Amino acid sequence: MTGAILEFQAVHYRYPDGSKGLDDCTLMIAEGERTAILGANGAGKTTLLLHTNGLLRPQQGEVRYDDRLLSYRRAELIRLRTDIGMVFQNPDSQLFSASVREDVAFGPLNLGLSADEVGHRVDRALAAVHLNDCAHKPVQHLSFGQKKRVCLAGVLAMHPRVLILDEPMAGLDPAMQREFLSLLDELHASGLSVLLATHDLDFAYQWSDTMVIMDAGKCVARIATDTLSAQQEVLTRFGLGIPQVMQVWNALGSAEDTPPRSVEDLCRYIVDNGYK
Amino acid sequence: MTGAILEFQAVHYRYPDGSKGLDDCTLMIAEGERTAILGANGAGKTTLLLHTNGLLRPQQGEVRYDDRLLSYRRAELIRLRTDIGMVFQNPDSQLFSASVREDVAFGPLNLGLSADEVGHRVDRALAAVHLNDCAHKPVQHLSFGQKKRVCLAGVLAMHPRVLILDEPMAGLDPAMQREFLSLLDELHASGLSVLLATHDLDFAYQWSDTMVIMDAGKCVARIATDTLSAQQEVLTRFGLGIPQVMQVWNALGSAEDTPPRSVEDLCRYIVDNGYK
Amino acid sequence: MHIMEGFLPAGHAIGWILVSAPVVAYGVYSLGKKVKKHPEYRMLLGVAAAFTFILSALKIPSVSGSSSHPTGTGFGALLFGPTAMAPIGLVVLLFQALLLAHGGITTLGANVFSMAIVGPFVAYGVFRLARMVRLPFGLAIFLATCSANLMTYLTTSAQLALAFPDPAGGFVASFVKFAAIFAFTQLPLAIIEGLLSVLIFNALARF
Amino acid sequence: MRIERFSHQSAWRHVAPSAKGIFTLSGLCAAFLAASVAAAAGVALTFAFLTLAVARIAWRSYLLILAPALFFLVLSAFSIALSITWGESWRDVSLSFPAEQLKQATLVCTRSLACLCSLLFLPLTTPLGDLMALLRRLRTPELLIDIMVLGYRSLFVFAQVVSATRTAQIARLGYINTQRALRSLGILIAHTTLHLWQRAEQLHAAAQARSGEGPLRFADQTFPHAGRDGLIALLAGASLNIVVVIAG
Repeated sequence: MTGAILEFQAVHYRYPDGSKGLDDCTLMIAEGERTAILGANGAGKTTLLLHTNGLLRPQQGEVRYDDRLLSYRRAELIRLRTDIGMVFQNPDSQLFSASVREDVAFGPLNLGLSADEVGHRVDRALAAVHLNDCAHKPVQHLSFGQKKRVCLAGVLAMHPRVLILDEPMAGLDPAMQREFLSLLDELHASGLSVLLATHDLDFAYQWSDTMVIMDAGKCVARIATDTLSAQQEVLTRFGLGIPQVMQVWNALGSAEDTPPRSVEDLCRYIVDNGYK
Repeated sequence: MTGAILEFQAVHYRYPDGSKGLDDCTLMIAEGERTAILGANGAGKTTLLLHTNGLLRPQQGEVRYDDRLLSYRRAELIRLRTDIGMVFQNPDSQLFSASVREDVAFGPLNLGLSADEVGHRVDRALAAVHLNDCAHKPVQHLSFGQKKRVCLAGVLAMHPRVLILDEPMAGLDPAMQREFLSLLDELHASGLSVLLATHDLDFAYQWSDTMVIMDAGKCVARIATDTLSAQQEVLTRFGLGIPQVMQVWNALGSAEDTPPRSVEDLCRYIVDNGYK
Repeated sequence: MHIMEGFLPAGHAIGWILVSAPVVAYGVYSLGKKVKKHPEYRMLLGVAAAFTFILSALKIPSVSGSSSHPTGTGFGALLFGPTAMAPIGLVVLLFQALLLAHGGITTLGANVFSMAIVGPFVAYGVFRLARMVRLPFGLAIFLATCSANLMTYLTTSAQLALAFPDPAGGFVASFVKFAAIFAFTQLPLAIIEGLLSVLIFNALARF
Repeated sequence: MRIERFSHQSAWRHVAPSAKGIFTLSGLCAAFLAASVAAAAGVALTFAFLTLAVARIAWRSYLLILAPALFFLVLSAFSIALSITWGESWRDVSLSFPAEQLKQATLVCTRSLACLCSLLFLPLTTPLGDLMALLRRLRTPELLIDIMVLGYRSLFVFAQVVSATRTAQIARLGYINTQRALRSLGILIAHTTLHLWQRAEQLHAAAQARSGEGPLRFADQTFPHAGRDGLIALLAGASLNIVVVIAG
C-alpha cells in the first residue's frame, strides 16, 4: 500500500440547519490511487469531499494532508486548495466567467502568477482536456460534456496533486462518459491521485483501485476493488447492490478468483472460455 | 399495434438563437405504451417533448393529438395540457410554491375545478406518489427525489392521459431510481401512456415497450424493444452502444430469440440453463 | 440601512406608510399592465425579488475587515427600472422583517420609502443624467449605485431626525448627528457597492 | 433563515394564522400604548416567553435571531441619547447626554424591543406560506402575492445557486485578498443575474404546461378553528392592551 495523502480521524460535521454531514468518519486516501467513494444520496459523500480542501472544517476530529494536521491558517489553505483541485457536480454553478479561457484562468490569476505563466497554464490545461479549439467560445454555447471538461481544465491549471470529483458522470450521455473516463485515466497515468464520489456502482467497480463506502456520515468500509468479489456482503448490507458484471459472474459460477471489471472484459471472458 | 395518440409529421423547429431543435422529425407515439426516446445530448429529445403539449409550435410540419391536427387555439391548448402532463428534468425550475399541497393544487385550480374536487385530486395525486406524509412540509425541506415526486404529483392531479418525463432518472441514486421506476410502472398499469426522454440505454431497454431513436433533430428509428436484438446495428450506428444485458447475451450466443431485459433476469436464465 | 421595528413613533410610522403606499400602488398598477402583455414577466418579478433578497444577504468584504451588505436596490433599478423596484422592494423588506428580523412591520413604510423608492429613483436618475452628459458607462454605473446607496442612508438619517429632533439643535442638529454616526459604516459601503456594480456590469457585458 | 426552520416545528403551527396575526398586532399596539419602560418591557417579556414556549426554540437561538437587530438598536439609542451643540465656530462642538434624551432613548429602545418580540412571535410560529395565504384573503393585490410566492420559493433555489458558485470560487482561491474577493463577487452576481431570465423562462414554461397563464392560483389551507382562535386572540390581545394602559 502506498502512503496516505489524506487522512480523516473521527471527523464530525453537522450543518448549520441541523442535518448531519459526517459522523465519526475515519478514512485514508492513498497517494497515486483511484479512489471511489460510494453511498446513497445523503450518506455524506459531498460533505467528505468539502473537507478535503478545507472548504468545510471539522467540528470534531482531525484531517491530515501529507501527514500534517490541517491548521486552517491562510497560507496553508492556499497551498491546500492549490494542491487539491475540486470539480463540483454541476458545471453551470462553477463556470462563472463569460469565455472558456477566462474561466480556466480564474484560479491561476488568483495565485498571482504572471500573465505569461497564466497563459501557458491555460493552454496546457485546455490541451489536457482536448478543448484547445473551444478556448474562445462563450461558455453557454458549449455542450454539457464540454462544460464538464472546462471545469476540469480550470482545476488542472492550478497544477494540483489530487483531483477530487463529485459525481463526474452525472448528466453525461454514454459517449461523453467514455470520453471523460479515458480523460480521467490519462490524468491518473500522469501521476495525479484521483478521488471521486459517485452512486454509480458499476462505474466505480470498473474504474477504481479502492472503494470507500459511506453510510449515514460514516466511512463504513474501505475495499481494494480487486478483492471486492470476496466482500460482496458489504455492498448488499448498505443497500448498494452488486455490480452488474459481478452479478453475471456470480451466476456463471466461474472458478477464477478475480472477476472482470467491465462488460467488455466479461463478454471476452465468456467467449474465450466457450460458455455454451 | 395500438392507435397513435401523438403523431409528428415532418416537424421543423429552430430556436431563436439559431440552434437546431427538430429537423424533419416524423414519429408516432402509440397509446397505452411505454415509449423511451433515446439520443445523445443535443439530439433534440427535449425539443420533441416540448412540442407534445404545445409549449413549442412547429415552424414547419404538423403535430397530431388523438388524430386531430393541433390548431394551437386557447381552448385546445388547455385540453392538450390537461391530457398531456409534463415533468421537466429539474424539479427546482418547475415548483412554484414553497408548500407541497399548494403546488400540486396549481394545475387543478387552473382548470377551474371546485375547491372540494381540487382537494380530492391533490390527496389522490400525493397518495399515488407515496408522499401523503410530506403534504405539509415546505418544498425546500424535501430531498431531490421527493421533489421529483412532487412534480409528478402536480401533473397527475390534472388527470392526464399521457405522462411525459424528461430524464426522470437523472440525479437519483439507485434506491430512488428503483422506487421511481416502480412508480412509473404503477402509473402505466393504471392506464397512462408514458413517454420519456433518456440517455440511459440500459434503463430504456429494461423499461420500454418501444424505443424511439433521435439523432441531430430527426427521429431515425422506432423499434419495438422486444425486437431490439435483431436491430442492434441501429444502436451502434448512432453511437448509443448496446445494452449491457444484451452484450452478455450476445457473448453467450444463446439460441433463443428474445434476450432478458434486466440483469436479474439474465442471471436467472444463466443459472436455469446451467451455463458452466 | 433598516429602521428597526417599533423605533419610529406611531404618527411617523403611519405617515411614512401613507407616503410610500401610492408609489407602491402605482408600481403594482404599471407592472400589472406589463404582465398582461408579457405573462413571463410575472415570473421574472418573483425571481428578481428573491435575487434582491439574496444580494442584500451577501457579505461584502469591506475595508475595515468586517463584513456588511449592500442594499442592491440601485443595481436592481438599473436592471428592472425604478417603478418595478417599489413593489419588489416592498416584498423584499417584508421578507427581511419576517425571515431575518431586519427592519419591521411598523417601520415598513419608512424603509420602503428610503430603500425601495428613493434609492432606485436616484440610481435611475443619476444614471440617465450621467449618460446624457456622456460620462463613460462604468463611471455612470458607479455614480448611480453609489449615490443611490448614499441617498438611502441620508434619507434614513432624515427620517430618524424628523422623529427624534435634537432638543437644542432641532432637526438639523439631529440629522447631522445620525448621518455622522452611520457614516462610519455607510460611506465605505456606498463606495464598495458602486465599485461592485461596475464589476458586475463589466462581467455582464462580456456574456 | 433560522426563523423559517422554527416556524415549521412550532406547537401552534396549526392555529389559524389570522388569530396569530391579530395577537401580534395587539402586541405592536400595546408596545406603542406603553407609557413607561416597565410596561413596554412587560410586553416584550410576555411575547418572548410565549414565543420560546410555543415555537420550541432555545433562548440561545432566540438571542441569536435578535442579535443583529439589537446591535442596530444600541447604535440608534446612542444616537438619540447623544446631544450635539455648537458654539461660536464649527470646532466648538460639545457632546452630552442630557437626562431628558437618555430617558427618551430608553423608552424608545424598550418599545422597539417589545415590537420586535411581538413581531417575531408571528414568523416563528407561522410559516411564511400561511402568512401569504392570509394576505391573499385580505385582498392584497394579486401581483404582490405572486411576487411573494415566487420570490419565497426562489429564495431557496438562488441561495443554493449562489452558495454553490461561491464555494467553487473559494476552492479556486477567489477570495484570497480583498481585491480578488471583490472581483469574484462581481463575477458571482453577474453570473447569477443571467440565471434570472433563464429561471423565469423555465417557470413560465412549467406554468403553461399546467395551464397556468394568468395569476398563480393556489388552494388555501383551511384552519377549522379559525373563528374560535381569532376570538381568543382578540380577547387576549385586548386584555394585554388594557393591562398596559392601566399599568401606564
